[in-house]
Amino acid sequence: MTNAPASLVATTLRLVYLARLREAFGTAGETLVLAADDSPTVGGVVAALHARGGAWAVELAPGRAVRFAVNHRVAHRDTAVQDGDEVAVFPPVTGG
Amino acid sequence: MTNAPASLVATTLRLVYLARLREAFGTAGETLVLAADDSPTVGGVVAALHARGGAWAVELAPGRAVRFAVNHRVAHRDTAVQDGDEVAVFPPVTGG
Amino acid sequence: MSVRVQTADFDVAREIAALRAGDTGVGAVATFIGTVRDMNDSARIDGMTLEHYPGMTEAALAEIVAEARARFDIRDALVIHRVGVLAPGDQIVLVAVTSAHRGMAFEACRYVMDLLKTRAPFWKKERTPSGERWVEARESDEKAAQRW
Amino acid sequence: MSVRVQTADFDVAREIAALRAGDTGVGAVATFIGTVRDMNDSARIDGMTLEHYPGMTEAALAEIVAEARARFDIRDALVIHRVGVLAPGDQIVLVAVTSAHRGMAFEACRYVMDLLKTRAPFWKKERTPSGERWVEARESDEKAAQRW
Repeated sequence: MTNAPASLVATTLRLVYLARLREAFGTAGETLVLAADDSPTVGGVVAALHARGGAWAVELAPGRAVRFAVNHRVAHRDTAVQDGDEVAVFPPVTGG
Repeated sequence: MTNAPASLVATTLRLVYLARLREAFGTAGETLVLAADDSPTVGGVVAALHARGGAWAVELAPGRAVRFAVNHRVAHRDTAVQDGDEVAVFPPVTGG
Repeated sequence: MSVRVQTADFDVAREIAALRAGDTGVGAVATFIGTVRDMNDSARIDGMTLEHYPGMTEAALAEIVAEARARFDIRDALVIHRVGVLAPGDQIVLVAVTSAHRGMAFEACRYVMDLLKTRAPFWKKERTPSGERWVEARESDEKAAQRW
Repeated sequence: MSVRVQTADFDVAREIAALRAGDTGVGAVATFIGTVRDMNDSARIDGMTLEHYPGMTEAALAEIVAEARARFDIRDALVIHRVGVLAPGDQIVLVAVTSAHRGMAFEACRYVMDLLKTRAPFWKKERTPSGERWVEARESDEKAAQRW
């Protein structure tokens, strides 16, 4: 099975929640294992979180402004994720 | 004669020369009496100075970039001058 | 080029002197300082807390400055952004750009601020008389960044 | 609003602090500093002397700042321009503008500099290895001022 495509094995990700979303989710982050049949993308992560219901469903509902980074770089829902990646989920930035 | 128009009496002006023009004219300023038949304008002042020849004719020749102020306000050749005015003649500014 | 995230305040004169140090080809220095206002969206602001995303912040700021250097004919640039607890009147951010002539310095300084506002991971939480609230992103900031 | 012509150097941090003093409605401070370069038009510059037209200078700067205040939504503005003998690296001019938001501060700061360059009666005389020379006005400065 060592030659199997990534999408057929579980993907372990480090999730980071920031600012308002950290407070809404009640945690600064967690380890998430994407199942082999989840999309190995940021969108797949969002779908897995949204499926939990509660604050997750509210904050990640379609149309809500949510931003992402993978390994500290700006990412979008179609950005691919790999085993070991750090995926950050946060509101639009308001610095400066 | 107290009701005569200004253009029929002599106009005494304080002239100020600055920067490169001060050096070219060899003086920081002078008192100029515009004759009654000179135009009582900045252009009249320029004509009177230009008529002296030498550096005056060179620096005030048509086409040379020269700037003017009357009583510390930006002026042009058609700006009127009155007895007692301070008329400055200088090159384009280069501050900042 | 230098990018710093810090809780401490900064002295703009000292920072500009360090940025210019030894470079007498500099003829223009454009700077921008963002400060904490005492009012926002009709509410009195008693202060704010700035949160950021360590690691990504420095990378995002460095990338923005690198883009400004590639895009404008400038000599050097500096960004300092504070985090933590701030009071009204406090300095939040400094962007300083040096160049030979003023046009490029102004443009690059504004570019860095516009991109920082939409791409650098900072979040402001305001303290008001009726409690704390997260600042909402402004549509005008998005438009300012898209202008470039 | 403040306008100063002086031989002494200035400390930008102190000047900004004084400009902002007591006004916590300020959210943005845009500044520009002009400095003496060591090269101009391919000649080495050993220094320069700045001459001005006392009386008119202050009036011209005050008028430019008043125009900026009428045109842009700003809170305050400061112009300091040095005169006399300066060396490469020395500060020449400071324009600082405070406002609630950054857009107006940037615009007004640039406006004041663009108009100062064509309307304020200052003249630079450079010292080069081959002697002294008066700086010629730049066509680009005229265009920058006409843009407004």
